[in-house]
Amino acid sequence: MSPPDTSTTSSGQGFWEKFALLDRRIIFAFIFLALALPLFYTIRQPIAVSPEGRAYYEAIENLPAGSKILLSFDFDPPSSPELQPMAEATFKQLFTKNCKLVVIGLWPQGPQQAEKALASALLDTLFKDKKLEYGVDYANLGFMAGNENVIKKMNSDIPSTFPSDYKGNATASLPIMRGVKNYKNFDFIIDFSSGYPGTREWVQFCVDRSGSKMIAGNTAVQAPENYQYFHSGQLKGLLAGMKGAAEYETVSNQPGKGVSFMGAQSVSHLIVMLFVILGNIAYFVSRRKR
Amino acid sequence: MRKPLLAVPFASLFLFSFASAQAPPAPVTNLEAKDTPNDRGEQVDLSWTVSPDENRAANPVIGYQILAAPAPDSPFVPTGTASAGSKQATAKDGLKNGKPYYFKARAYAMDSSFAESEVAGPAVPKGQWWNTKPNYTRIFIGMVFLVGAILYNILRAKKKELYIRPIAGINAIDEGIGRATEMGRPILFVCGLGAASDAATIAAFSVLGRVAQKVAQYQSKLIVPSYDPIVFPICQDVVKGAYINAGRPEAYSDKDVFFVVQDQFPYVAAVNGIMLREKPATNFYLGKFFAESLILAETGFQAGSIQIAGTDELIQMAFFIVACDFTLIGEELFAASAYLSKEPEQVGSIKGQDWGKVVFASLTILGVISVFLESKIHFFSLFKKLFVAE
Amino acid sequence: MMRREIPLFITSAVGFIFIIRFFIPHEPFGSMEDTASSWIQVIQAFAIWLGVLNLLKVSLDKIYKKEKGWGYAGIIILSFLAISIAGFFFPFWESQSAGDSYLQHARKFQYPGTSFDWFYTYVYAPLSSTMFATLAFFIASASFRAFRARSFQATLLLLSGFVVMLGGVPIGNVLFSWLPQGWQVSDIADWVRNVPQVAGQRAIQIGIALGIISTSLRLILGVERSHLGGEG
Amino acid sequence: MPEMVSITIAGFLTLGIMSFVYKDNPIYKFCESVFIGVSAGFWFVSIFYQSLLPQLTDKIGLTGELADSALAYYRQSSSLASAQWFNLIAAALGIMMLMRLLPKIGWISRWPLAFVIGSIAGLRLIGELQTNIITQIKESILPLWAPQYVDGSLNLAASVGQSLTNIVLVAGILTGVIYFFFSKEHKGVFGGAAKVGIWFLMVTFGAAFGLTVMSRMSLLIGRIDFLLRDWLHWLG
Repeated sequence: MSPPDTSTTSSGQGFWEKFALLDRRIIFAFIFLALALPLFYTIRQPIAVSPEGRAYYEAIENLPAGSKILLSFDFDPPSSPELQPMAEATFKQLFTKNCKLVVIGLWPQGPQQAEKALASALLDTLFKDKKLEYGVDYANLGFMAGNENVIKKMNSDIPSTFPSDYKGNATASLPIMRGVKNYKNFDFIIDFSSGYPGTREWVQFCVDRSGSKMIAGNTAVQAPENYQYFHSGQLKGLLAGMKGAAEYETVSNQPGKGVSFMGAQSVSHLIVMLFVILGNIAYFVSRRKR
Repeated sequence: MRKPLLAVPFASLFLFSFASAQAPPAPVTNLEAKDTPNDRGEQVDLSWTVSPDENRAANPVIGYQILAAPAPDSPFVPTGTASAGSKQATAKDGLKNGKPYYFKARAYAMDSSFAESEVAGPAVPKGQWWNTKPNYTRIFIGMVFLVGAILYNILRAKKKELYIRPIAGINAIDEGIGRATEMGRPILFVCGLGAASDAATIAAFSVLGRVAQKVAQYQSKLIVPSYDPIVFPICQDVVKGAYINAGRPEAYSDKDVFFVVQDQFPYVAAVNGIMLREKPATNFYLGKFFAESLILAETGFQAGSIQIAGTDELIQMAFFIVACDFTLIGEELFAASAYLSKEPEQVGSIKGQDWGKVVFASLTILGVISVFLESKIHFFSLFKKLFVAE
Repeated sequence: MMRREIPLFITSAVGFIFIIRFFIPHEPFGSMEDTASSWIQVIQAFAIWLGVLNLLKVSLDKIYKKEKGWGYAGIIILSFLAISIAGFFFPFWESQSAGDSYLQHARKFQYPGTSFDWFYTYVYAPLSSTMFATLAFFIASASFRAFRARSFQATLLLLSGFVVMLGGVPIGNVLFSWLPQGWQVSDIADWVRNVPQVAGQRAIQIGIALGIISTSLRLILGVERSHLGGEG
Repeated sequence: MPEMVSITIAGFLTLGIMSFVYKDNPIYKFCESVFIGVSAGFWFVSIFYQSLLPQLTDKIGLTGELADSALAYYRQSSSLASAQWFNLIAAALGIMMLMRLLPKIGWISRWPLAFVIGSIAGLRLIGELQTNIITQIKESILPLWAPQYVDGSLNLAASVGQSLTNIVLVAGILTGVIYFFFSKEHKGVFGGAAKVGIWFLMVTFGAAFGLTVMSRMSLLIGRIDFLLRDWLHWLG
């Protein structure tokens, strides 16, 4: 399929003709400013919570206290502005409910991101007194290569898929992993993902095959692909991008970076839309002249 | 039988309870044990009626533990757990196929006191030879149909040429090659970030062969930077083969089909550089693409190239549609590869896939009708049961 | 034979086991699949190494032959060596906690505070994040250039993009707060996302799924051989 | 290294890559090369410790890292009963993969490759059928008249709304599938349906693009936040 012709020939030298061929670096400058300046101010704006976002929060809220949760970190630093705020807020909600957390990563950078999110959640004053202990309350099993194969193999044997944890301890020796054989031993699965392997593979090879319940945090790019799984019930909740993080922070009443970045989002979106509108005016004006 | 590994963590669940001894809870009742269906064995399903003390205010039941033994009077060892509220669990620790087991369930209260149920069993864990869940049956039928349709059409395509409708992007491919020749600038071909086994990459190989052959005939230059170390030598083979077919093997150079790096953004950084330095007349992006799609397409536009894209990655299609001159959407990429190669295997596959679509559409329409008529006509209620029921 | 038939046979056999295993829970297929999965984990790890070694080979070649840009190839090699040394040999200069064996210690190579973690946090992460972030600029310039109402199709593309963009940020609802309850911009955006977009995606997805199924089938049956390469 | 120096290095690398959107330049090329090298090293080391070491050595007790109880666990678990020797085969296959680097015997890498491809083909054949076809048929079977009840009485507006939604969904899916039908030319009624299909695809792509804008802006916000807050301390 061919999109509309992009080479707008300009014979006249009017403002709009020139504008239609604007040097894109001018747009770049506007975008940079639109994102940078709002960070200096706090922009108050109401944040509407989508059904998927609310479902995500409620799915966790409805878990029995002390549930055992498997979290998969399938993203790398570039996606962390979107996923890290979600992960931190999720950890906090889970620890509040005394859940036991087991973290894995299908991306090599995942476990490292998980450590950073855990560290920030554990610093929270809420949990200082709880004395959450590694190996008992949470564990990080590290990265394993093999993509969907790893997901599938965990369905039959998790300790053999991850023989040792991130710190080099034998997985089977961790108190939290005692009695854990496969997905059936987890009450819930949470996936933070920004691509392949990610939520789609988890749905295909874990949810569809083991019947586990799962929610996911996705980048805004990846989310559209996975909405269908939310609608079909294969996912119980879904957070999409920075807005999802802001929604979740709003619903769970723990405003953080997600909420504060939304101001810059609003301004930059307005700038992009402004350029689209001006571009269309330029297009129609120069077409009429021709 | 294995040591009772479970005892330790289970006890740790109660670390926070300092309540003084209170009344022990009532046990679960109606405990039943039977072999888990549709599994490889070594598991037994248990179900019960929950303890009435789950919701009492003082010292409620907070979890269950399953114990197993080879005989009703031999010692029972833990083999599974369940949280409060659950009515079933699967016992799996230490069970062996073909041996009878007896089971007990313990209801644990807040203060670690517990009550044991009656003994249930025996149940003999064993593996099954066929998964009888309805969805598995559906998948099996679907698979048999599709495999049959594709194979039948491949055989048909071997006997005579089958019709595939022309696809808009295909002419653009030849035009793009012509443009490069006229302008005396090279052509850039990116096979994407997929592995050699990805359907999109395999389709890209076919198109690459076609492009390389034309390039060899017109005596222009082709640049193929590779991402995957396994896709890389295949690209070399494909291009070399095309040059030989075109009768100009001497024009092929290993330097033009090269390996870059196997990490997404470093790869993009490098290809960006190639585009701005070599200024190709036409860029092909065929195969699997991820976030880099728009960076490539915008940089290519900046370099003044005509761009033709095709991918089976849902999200990236949108970027290619917006930023490229021609885009093969999803399955169109596979169809284009079949159309260009004319290989009966590929053409037959496309035909078989079309049969699949006909069945998909028919089932959807029948299904929509059946939602209306299921109460009136038996056929439709049966249909709905077959396709919609769990 | 060794070069073609055996690989084709391996592909068929493994593919067949993975399919059979889905329908037949009984042993030995389950164990066979588990073993195959373990092996694949190892093979794929080596495949990533292959990519790395290939890069080194190409770069060293460039330096050796003093090709154009060989200086940059040198930078590649140096950066590679720096982070690899930090990863493999850091225990020599970072203190070992009591009771750890050497390997246990070495495994903590990416703990916060190690040299490897330094490279990850201050070199790798900013570089990859920034490369990815340039997309913000490109998505703006692409929308400016291509979102123009040149035809009916292009207008649909523009409108749905516009509505979803506006509905995505809180300010959208603020600007159009005069719209009736239930018809707010974010509601319309949600509807576009949940109805026509889901429909379009499902149609595309089905086509792709069929394409992948038939390619997989050809691979398993050994009629698709392009992945083996041309020669031999 | 002092935090400030580290952050300054990160800041300069950030600006170096960003400079590309203005113009290709030597500083960008330098950053690009550092990036390629560091990422290769990152994978090289991570794969060794996180994947190869656990998979190849730990399970069979070569490294002596695992407690006896854990080893006993692995030995007992049925799928690993014979893992000791089988893992050596895996290592051999892995090394065959590396042979790709040597032109003369590079063909041997086809064996492990064939192994991986077979597994992926088998998995995808079933997986795509299950997740993207069978489940999607089920999901596409929607009532075209969907009465909505509020407190037991029919709510006409909501019913019409839901019904329209369902009709649009089913129509969109069917016309979209027709667009991807390759055995027949797009003419007449069939061509008309295909045209409606392409409209749906356009809306889909527009929405996908619009949704992505936020994601991409997020990435840049993350970087700007780093530059202004962590590096320059201009933000509180």
